[in-house]
Amino acid sequence: MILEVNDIYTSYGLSQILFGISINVDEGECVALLGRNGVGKTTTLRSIMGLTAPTKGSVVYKGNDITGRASFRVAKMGVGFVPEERRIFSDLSVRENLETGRKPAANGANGGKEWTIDRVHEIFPILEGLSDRKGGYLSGGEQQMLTVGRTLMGNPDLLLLDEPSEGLAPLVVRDLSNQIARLKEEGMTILLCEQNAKFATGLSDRAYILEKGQVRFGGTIDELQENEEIRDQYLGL
Amino acid sequence: MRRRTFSKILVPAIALALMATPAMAAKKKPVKIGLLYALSGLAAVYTKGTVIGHQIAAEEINAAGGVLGGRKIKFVTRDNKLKPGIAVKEFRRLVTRDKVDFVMGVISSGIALAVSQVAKEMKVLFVDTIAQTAALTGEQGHNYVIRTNTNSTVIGRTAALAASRQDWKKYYFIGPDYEWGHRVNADFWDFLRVKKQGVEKLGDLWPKLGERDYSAHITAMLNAKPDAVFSSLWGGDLIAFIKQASAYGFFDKIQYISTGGGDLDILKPLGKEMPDGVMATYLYAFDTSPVKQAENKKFIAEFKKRAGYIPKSGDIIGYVSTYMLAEAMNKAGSADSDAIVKAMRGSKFATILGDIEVRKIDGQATFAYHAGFTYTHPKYPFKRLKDVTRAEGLEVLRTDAEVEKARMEYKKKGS
Amino acid sequence: MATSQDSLQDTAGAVGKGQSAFRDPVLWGFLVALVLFFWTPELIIYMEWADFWIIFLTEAFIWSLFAVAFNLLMGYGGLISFGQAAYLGIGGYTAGLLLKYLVWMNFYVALVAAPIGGALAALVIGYFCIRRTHIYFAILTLAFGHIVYLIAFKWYDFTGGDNGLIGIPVPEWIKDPTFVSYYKFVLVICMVSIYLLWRIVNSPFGKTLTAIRENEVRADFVGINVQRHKLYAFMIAGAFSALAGALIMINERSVYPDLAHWTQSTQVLLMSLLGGVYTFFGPVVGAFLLLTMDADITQNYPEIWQLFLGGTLVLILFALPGGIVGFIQERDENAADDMATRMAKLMAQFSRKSWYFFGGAVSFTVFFSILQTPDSWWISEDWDFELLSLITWGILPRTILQLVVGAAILWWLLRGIQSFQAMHRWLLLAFTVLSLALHIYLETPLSGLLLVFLWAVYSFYCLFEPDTRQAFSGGIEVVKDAAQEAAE
Amino acid sequence: MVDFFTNVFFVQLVNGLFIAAGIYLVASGLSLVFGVLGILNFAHGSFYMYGAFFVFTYVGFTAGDFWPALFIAPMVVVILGVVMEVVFLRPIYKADPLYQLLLTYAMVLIFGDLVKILYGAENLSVARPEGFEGTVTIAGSLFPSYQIFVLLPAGFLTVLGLYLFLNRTNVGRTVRAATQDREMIGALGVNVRLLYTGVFAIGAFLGGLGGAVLAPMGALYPGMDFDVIIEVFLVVVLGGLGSMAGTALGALIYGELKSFGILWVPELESVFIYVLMAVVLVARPQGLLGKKVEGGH
Repeated sequence: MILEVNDIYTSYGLSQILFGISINVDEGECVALLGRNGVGKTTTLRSIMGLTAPTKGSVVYKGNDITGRASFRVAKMGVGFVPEERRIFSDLSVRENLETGRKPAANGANGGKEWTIDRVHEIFPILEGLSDRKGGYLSGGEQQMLTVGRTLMGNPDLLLLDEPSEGLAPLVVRDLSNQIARLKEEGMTILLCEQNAKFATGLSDRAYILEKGQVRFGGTIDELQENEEIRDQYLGL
Repeated sequence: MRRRTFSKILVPAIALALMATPAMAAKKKPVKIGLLYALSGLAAVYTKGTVIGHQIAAEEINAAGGVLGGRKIKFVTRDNKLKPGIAVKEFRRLVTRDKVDFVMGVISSGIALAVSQVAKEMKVLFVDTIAQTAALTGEQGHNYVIRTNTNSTVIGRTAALAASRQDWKKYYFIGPDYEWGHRVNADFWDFLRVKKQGVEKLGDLWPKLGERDYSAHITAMLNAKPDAVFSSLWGGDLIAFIKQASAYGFFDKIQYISTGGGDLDILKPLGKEMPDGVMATYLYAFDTSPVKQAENKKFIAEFKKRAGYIPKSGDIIGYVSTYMLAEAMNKAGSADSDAIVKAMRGSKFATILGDIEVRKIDGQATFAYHAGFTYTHPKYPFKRLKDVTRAEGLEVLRTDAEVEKARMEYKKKGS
Repeated sequence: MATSQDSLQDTAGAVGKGQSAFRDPVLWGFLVALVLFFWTPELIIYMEWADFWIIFLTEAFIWSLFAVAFNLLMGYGGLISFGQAAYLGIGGYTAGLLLKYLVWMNFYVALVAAPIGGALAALVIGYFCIRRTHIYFAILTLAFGHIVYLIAFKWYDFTGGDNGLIGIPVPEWIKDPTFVSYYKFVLVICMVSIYLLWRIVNSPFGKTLTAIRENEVRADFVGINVQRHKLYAFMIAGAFSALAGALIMINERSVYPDLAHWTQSTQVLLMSLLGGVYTFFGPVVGAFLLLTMDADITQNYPEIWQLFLGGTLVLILFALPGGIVGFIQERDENAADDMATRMAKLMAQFSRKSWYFFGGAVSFTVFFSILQTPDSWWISEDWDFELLSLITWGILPRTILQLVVGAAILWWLLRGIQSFQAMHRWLLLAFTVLSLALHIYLETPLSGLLLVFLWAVYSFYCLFEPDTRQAFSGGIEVVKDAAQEAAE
Repeated sequence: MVDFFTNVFFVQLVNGLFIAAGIYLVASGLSLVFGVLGILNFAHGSFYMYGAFFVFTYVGFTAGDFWPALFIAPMVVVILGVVMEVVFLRPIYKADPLYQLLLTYAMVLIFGDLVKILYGAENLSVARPEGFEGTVTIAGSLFPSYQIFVLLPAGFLTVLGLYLFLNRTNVGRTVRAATQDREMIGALGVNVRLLYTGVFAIGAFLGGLGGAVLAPMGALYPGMDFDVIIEVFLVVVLGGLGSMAGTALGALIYGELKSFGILWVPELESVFIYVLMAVVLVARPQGLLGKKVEGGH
């Protein structure tokens, strides 16, 4: 088990968002967090990352309790976070954006393969030609790829992906899907937040469904596909 | 329970009683004098020493038996933060809350004018010690204002008198952009034109107070190629100007006339960086200008002990003016403002700085003023002045007729 | 802080529910205060306290008006103006110039002209500023404010330059040597103005303004003309600030560029902050507190008053982010009450004993400040400080009275201190004794500072260590739980 | 006419550069700190003042040894800055920007009185270093050698140094990234707290350096912090808050405007710089080279 989230409660100021979320992710797995807008998916990721500390419960990563640790420490332990609105540094060039993400792997080399700019280019070839362009001048899809690439440069063992397909054209989403699939093949553990259930189920092994800050369903993708009631109720498929 | 409560009253009561000190003294009501200076910020440089001067004098007087047959002098010191509004407020407070008999102060012309107007309204004497605008006792003068210092006219005219003896023809002006600067420059220029024919004004510059970089001003003046530059910059501004100007070789080409530049607050920090041959004016140079040398030495020693430095002009004014007021009170037989005014105006005083008079018409003291040229003194680490022109107060003050005329004009303009 | 807005709006609702103005308890509060303060000078004169206190109150009311006007922008509109003093200056100069140069000018006309001038200036400046937000708004107002200052400073022929306008003619009755008549004049004007402002913030306009502060985009979305509302708020604040400026000018019979200097703007900011930004009356409390501190501390330690001021500011920012009144309101977390219930709850939050303490603390400072007033009835002329000579002077009626009152206050304090937990008792006791000692040995009335310190320490523990709220026995637990339930 | 260009114009142009270099030295630190931390630091003027006063102390101790003071004085200021950041600013980063602004204002007041306690209220002065008291001739005009050989290079090197630091080093790149999204940079594994302290320290160093370099050119007195801070604000706001290039441009405009303003309209020179600022702010609230983000952060 690489990540265990045990019954966390999180709030922003006075408004409580999470009411006891428990999920877990195994090594090499891709797990999807599904649910409509505003059910607490992003907050769950932020709680794991230490950006918004949970008030109750614990987050255990590789056997270490990381609840409420500063986000940079969590990142250094090997958790990579790809945020929702992409949040690339718009004044920095593509290359510089990638460079800011660079840091050594948490425990020695990442399976013998350190992420480099070249390797990022291999996965996202489109970025190669844009190396000197300012981040702010990229299209949505390019920005999304850059964000993922930037996080990969930090040699994460676990990748938290927040709504990667949001606001992208269908064609770009397909590309992105392939690229994420390729990452998974290379052995990356991924926790994927999505509203776009189709996109997510295509990539994931297991899924959780969130509603009003609580987990309503947890199981494999096959189980989810079979359970029409759940799908209707929470995903609106 | 009752016993515990009782002990709770008793304990603090005893504590209070123990803190009480059996200080039995003074039977007679002291004469309270308000001191209203800018004690914080920029001007504190000047006023701190003045307050010490006041205190030394008061202590000497008190030790010798006080004034008015045994009453001690007591100061109530207030800070006006270099703002006229606050000065007005504090003046009222000194009178209504601290119940002072009269008020001495202040630095800055604008503040003096503001305070003087309240003094007039409240009929309480205001003795101006440092602010030097001539308007205070001149155009806007009234019964309840007296100045125990020189004024801008004296300063400007003394410099003009000294300058008229040189063969400089073309003048440039630089001064801080407020009442003082405009006033002194005008006083200098008006008097110089009377004393000397054919002088010419090339232009004037008004840097703001606290200007940091004078390069542009300096080169603008260098370009105009005047014979002399008259400057009413003071304090930090003057120091900055001299340092920057000497780097341009300014003083090799142009004669510089600096008001107040002969005082220690300028000469000492500048040290060797003060160029030779600058014409600088001053009221008091610790060992040369005073008349009564013995008293002066005593004062300098005492002042140095307290403040840690040799007294400047403003410092001795604090000392001298306290003595003048003490004398006036004794003469008046009262600490009442009206009585003091009556006793003071038209009277002569023998001070360390010479025998002077407080004029009847405007309550202006007639201290002598000096203008000299800087030179390197073998003994001191800073420049001293030589070839000094000493102008007695009456020589360079506006005459009674001139004061009357200025007052008339001011009245006409005001309404 | 979020809750205090709710409660504000709620009070606003209570006022606005079609009730006639005379059923508004706040109006009655204003009237009572007006009557009380109107006769205060007579009390001061009867008690032979210094006339200074009349001057002090005059100024405090003017500054209260200025601070409340300013807070209309900051607290209700979320617009932090760093150049509000410009309107003070504009008001002062408008009325001053009219009176000085137009011989036929009527005093009251000039006084009315000041707020009009202020509103017009605010219209022009506001037109450029209100589109900007946050720090940019602050800087832009600072820049415009400085331009106003520079105009006043530089334009010798018109404004008198740095000397200002001196000797502005005012009616003779203002020059009353006891300052009473002008005090009453100012009192009435300020009270009426502050009440007007109170009506304004509780009108639909005021609520819209708060809505804009909360979320500008949302307000825009519901169809509120955000810019126009902001501009109106800016003009209202400018008008009342200018009125305050004119009152200051009349008080001093002169006006100086310093009135418009940006440090005055920070002064009023500080008042609002001290009293509480998100409250209506907070700035009034802040104005009185700051002026008290100014009268006591800054004047007795002129060399280090900035240190005091800066230290206090840091203390407020850390310990009392909502200001003093804001803090009290924040305690009252349940918003759905009317004014009376809220007051009752507020009272219930303290045990009776802690009221003893705070009552004692206030009386203590008042008592010692009176003792310190020279030539007051309490002190014979020969003695600087009567208590110092308690033993040697013998038992005189005055001294006995002093002892009795002093002991009663101390008893109050000690009695009150019992309601705190051991640690806090010592802390508060230490503060009290320290101030007392300073009082006696430095002969300084540290009243303002003492009060601020007490409040700050108290609130620091309450805010940052919720557990220690239990330090206050009695009602507080119950109220807290109720509030929590309501929130969930 | 030729004479006008070679003498007047050229001389005032260079003088403008002096003014610009001086103000840039101080302003750059403020701008950097605002860009990264989002805090408009009123107390930056105090750093400038302390830099100057520490030079005075050092020169006094070593009897005239000026050059090491240019490094040592700012380093002492850095200690002050770090203490201020860690003790006072850290707990308040999440608060409203207004509170931060007021906190730094409170620090100005505290620093201001401390300097009086430390140095007393007297005009002080630092002598120009040996060999730099005189003038040099450039293109037929005389210029002070201290300004030419110390002030201008210091200003220029600061521009260059900051440029290289921000654009060519890893830390600098991270700093630039942090100006845009500090939470993100934290999630990428950068210790933001440390970065903030570091940036604040650099800002304090630059402020102190400004004071140190300018010290021999003027008088030192309590209150010089207030005199400088308004001008620094002006320059930084004019150029664009948080934009380093903007600050340089702002300083240049300020310097030249002042220099030529004195030549042509000496009475109004100090007014129209404010008018210019107001005009720029009205037309381009983010300043000349500022980014289009409204609201600071």
